[in-house]
Amino acid sequence: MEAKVKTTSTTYRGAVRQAIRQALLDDERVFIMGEDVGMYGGCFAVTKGLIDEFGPDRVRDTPLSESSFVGAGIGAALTGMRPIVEIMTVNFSMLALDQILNTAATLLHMSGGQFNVPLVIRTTSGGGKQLAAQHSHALEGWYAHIPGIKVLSPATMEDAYGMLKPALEDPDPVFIFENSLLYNSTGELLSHPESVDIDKAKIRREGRDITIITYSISLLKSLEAAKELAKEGIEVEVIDLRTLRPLDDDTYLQSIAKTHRALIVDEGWRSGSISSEIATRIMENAFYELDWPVQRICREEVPIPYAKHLEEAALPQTKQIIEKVKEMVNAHG
Amino acid sequence: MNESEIRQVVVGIFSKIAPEIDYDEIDAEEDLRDEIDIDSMDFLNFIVALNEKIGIDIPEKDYGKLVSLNDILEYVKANAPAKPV
Amino acid sequence: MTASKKTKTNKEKKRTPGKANGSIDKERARDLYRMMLLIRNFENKSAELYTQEKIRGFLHLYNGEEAVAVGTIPHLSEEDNLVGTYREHAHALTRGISAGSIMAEMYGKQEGCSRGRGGSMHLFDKKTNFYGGNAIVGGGFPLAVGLALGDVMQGKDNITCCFFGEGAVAEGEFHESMNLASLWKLPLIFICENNLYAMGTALGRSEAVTDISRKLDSYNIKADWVDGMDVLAVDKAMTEAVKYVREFRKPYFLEARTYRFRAHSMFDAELYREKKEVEEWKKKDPLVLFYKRMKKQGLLTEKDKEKIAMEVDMIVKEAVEFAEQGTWEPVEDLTRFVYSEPEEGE
Amino acid sequence: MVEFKMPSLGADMKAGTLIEWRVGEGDYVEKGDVIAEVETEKGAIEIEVFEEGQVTKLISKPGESLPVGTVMAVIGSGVDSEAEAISKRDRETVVAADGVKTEHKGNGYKTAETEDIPKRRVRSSPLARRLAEEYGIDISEVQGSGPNQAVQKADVERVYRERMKEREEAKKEADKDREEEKYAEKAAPAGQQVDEKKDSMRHAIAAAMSRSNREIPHYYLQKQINFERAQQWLIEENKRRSVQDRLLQPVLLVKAVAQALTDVPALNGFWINDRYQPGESIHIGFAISLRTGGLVIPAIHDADLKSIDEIMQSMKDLSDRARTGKLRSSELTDATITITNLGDRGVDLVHGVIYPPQLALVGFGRVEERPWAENGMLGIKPILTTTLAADHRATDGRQGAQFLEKLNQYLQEVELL
Repeated sequence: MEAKVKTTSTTYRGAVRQAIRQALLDDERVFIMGEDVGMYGGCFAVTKGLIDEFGPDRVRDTPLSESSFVGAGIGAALTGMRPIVEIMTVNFSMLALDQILNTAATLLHMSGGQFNVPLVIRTTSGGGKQLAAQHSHALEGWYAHIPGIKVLSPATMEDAYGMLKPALEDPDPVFIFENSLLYNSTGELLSHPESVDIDKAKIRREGRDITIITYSISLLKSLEAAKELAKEGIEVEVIDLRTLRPLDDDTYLQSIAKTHRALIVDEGWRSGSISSEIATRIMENAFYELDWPVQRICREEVPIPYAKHLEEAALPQTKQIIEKVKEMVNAHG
Repeated sequence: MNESEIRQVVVGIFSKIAPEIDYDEIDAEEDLRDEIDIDSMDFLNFIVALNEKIGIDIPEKDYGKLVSLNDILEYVKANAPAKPV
Repeated sequence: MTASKKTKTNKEKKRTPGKANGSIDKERARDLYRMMLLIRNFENKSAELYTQEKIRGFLHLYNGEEAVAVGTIPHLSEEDNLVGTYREHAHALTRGISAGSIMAEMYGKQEGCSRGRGGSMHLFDKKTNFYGGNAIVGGGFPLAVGLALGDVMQGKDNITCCFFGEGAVAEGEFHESMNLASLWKLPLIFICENNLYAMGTALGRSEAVTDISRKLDSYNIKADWVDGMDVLAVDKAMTEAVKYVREFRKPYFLEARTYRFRAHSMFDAELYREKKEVEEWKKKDPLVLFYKRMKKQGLLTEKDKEKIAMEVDMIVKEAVEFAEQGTWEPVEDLTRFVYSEPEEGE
Repeated sequence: MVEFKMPSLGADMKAGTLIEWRVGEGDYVEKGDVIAEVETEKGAIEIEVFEEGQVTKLISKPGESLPVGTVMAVIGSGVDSEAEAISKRDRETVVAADGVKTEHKGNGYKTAETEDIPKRRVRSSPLARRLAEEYGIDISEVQGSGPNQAVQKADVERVYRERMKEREEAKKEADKDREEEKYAEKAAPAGQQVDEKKDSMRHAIAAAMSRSNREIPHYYLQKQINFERAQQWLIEENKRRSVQDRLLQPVLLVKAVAQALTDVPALNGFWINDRYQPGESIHIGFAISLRTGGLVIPAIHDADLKSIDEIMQSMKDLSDRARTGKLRSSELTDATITITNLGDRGVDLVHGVIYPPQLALVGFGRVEERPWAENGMLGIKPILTTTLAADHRATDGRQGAQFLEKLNQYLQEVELL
């Protein structure tokens, strides 16, 4: 039995809020701004109550001006502040893409190393709530294409809390994607939670038969699938990438050297995706470990439809993972 | 790489060349060519395999230093690149 | 298309408000009241169905703002274009899209106006030049500019009417589009539905200059504002707007000051405004105000009101039935409409 | 119509046992295809077919022991029959179509490449391929259990386990034989009772060497060769080569022997039916002793035409395959001379026994430092003692001496080889 550690039960939302609150308490350079983060309490209630505690300067409501307030975050960061910019959802980050890609990600390089941008952008991502095409994007993997930013995707309670501090400490822009379906998930968090390592992927479940490489909400689906599969004697190793850029290759390559089979579960679209990237790296570095072609479960290549049954069919589901794993593992004894 | 990893790799390669030998039984101080009966082709295959596995590039002039199993292990330990390729 | 749907569409067409001409008579009073009541009841029914999980996703309701849609949209000709917002059920209903196909859309049924793929925020209808349904704030401006540009370049007389909330004014796309519309002299009517809150952010907390119409000076666009709770005032202002645009072939900006009685969307604790404020605005309920005035003028009677209520109840009831009876698009068709496909044979 | 017969794979081969057919009736075979596997005294050997055409009948059954020359199968000749040509085309189309279907699932690719591949590609996972290589298993012999019968790790491991088991059993058998031999020797000192089937390779060597000793009048010549320049060149050469491309000393010996034979062809060839038959090419048999006992002498084909690197490649390949028992029958039978290099084993010089019906055997001892006088100067030089054992029926000492001198000359100028 492990030593008893004091934990409290909380939600993912609570963990993120606690992390933001702690950051605001610890460092006066930190402030958060975004649409409805103040009076409204955050579109997903993540920042609820913070404006009362820290005031409207440090919990700053912005107009619907994504490009401007993300750009302003970049500027403030350059002056020595540590802004957390909340973009309500990744869908609206498209309006700020110019600032993210053309300024935040490039400034350091363009200035020959003079201007680093210690900016943290938080946003929500993912489908599954029948919000249709314009509100269901999962673009973490797509953002991971951009050199100059780091892309984090906390899926667990400890990461929801623990990733913010190292992100704020990072000298460069860090983009944190919180899947909105995770906000209500509950779990245990240390009473005095700590920062986590944002450089390493993590094995969330050990297994010998197959490696599932995944992140964010798909991690929960994969773990659920692994649990089911274990009942049939199939031991799935589940790897939570946690950070999509830079990718921690070692963890999944080592796992594949053990299991010889790899399945990538990625809520993003398939073509030109983070799953394509991972599959390619496996080919480059672990080809001779493979006993089965690398497989992927991604969202269907379609804008997400509103109708529930179509949306479900478009997104990776636990059942699909179970079936795919069986296909990959059961072909022989 | 630590010593046991090196030994694992080295013995692993020899096991493919001379599978019938029990490498825990042989005298690690004696001339390996005699101990496990290998010829120069076997030895070259060993050097090539070692290069592929851990990236060490042993020049021919050093072949003379690799007499016993222990010599080989010592040599690899001292000269192996920091990270496996 | 099913036969029943066709009939219903025709029946409903007759019920949409008659052509606006800026004057008021008995028939037109009934039309305006009927349309506003239809919107009100349709929205209330939608809220109810949302709580029963018949409708999912985001649901933004128009209660309180009825006079804006009903006072403006009937001024458009059939050929004119309309760009709505994500709070667009009223735009769609007033434009003449059947209540049944809107409701079916929100049910996710393939009989819906967007085949169940769009839902509440993405109502589309090609027949009525109804270009949605945009869930990205500000996303409609450039689209509207393009619609107008295209018509001009093809020598068409159409005008394009673009709706948006006051929150969108903060977006860069607003400013870029106003400039283009003016620069290129495009026949556009921009209708700002100013309900004072961008989701939860009050106008005064998002705009440095809260008199939005003043912003248009810098783009050299003629702008006016109107009491958006008074359907006749809106009707009059829109008459002016359409006249101006048709005559001068230049954009026109109309701000309708209004208020939404319900929350931003279904899941909203309304921490940003006082209940009292909502109650104050409810005294200016456009339906109540209009009926009182018409009754005073003798253009609407208690009997009319009851009759219209029955008619509207029937339309909403039929719409729900239509949606209930609708069918699910087969999952095999999931990846359709990503790229164009040959048109289905009629 | 051609009859496919049990081939003679060596002067000492009298019969072979068919282990399995690698083709079925109706299959189309091309020159060089492996048609069967035959157990011989030297172990299992893959038998090539030298005809082209459709296998119309398989006569022999696996397990049958067949004297050399027995008709085993009938092959319709390939080129002259229109029907056969059509059947060949059909077969290729089927393979190509199959390839398309399974390799590129439904994407409709049809490449010229697939049309051109006459043999079925083995489908396997990369891991299976790697393991098969490590275990020395020919992946085309492994039955796959993956999708589209792809060979996977488990399949290779299954075969490996079976092989290990067989080897284990063979070892036990051999141990038992040795015991029996000892017993038999004690019981019957004449030693005539040893069962021929047991320890067949030993027996084959015994037969060939006895015949050599009995029939061939050997003469022996010996020459000490200053190996300094060759050694120096090899050291320098290897310094600039990657580990994978390094050369071994025997490569120089093989090449030098091949070159010397072009000058003295009388030593290259066979003595058959009391007459010298010159070798059409220079195929150098290179003795490889097996860890399991015994030796094989696969041939490095056309060694005079090959570059140093090509010879190195051949030697690597042959010694790998010799270890895993995958030598081709032709390689074991068509050497025109044999080299044995026992320098590795610390031997000073070799008095060889010719492998009949060849004419000569060149033996190399180890290179050792010796006092060496040259141009009136005494120095320490690396010296290689070379011997020639030659068949006196075919050549005389003069040709032998000529050969050794040429060999010496080539080894003084290895950079020109």
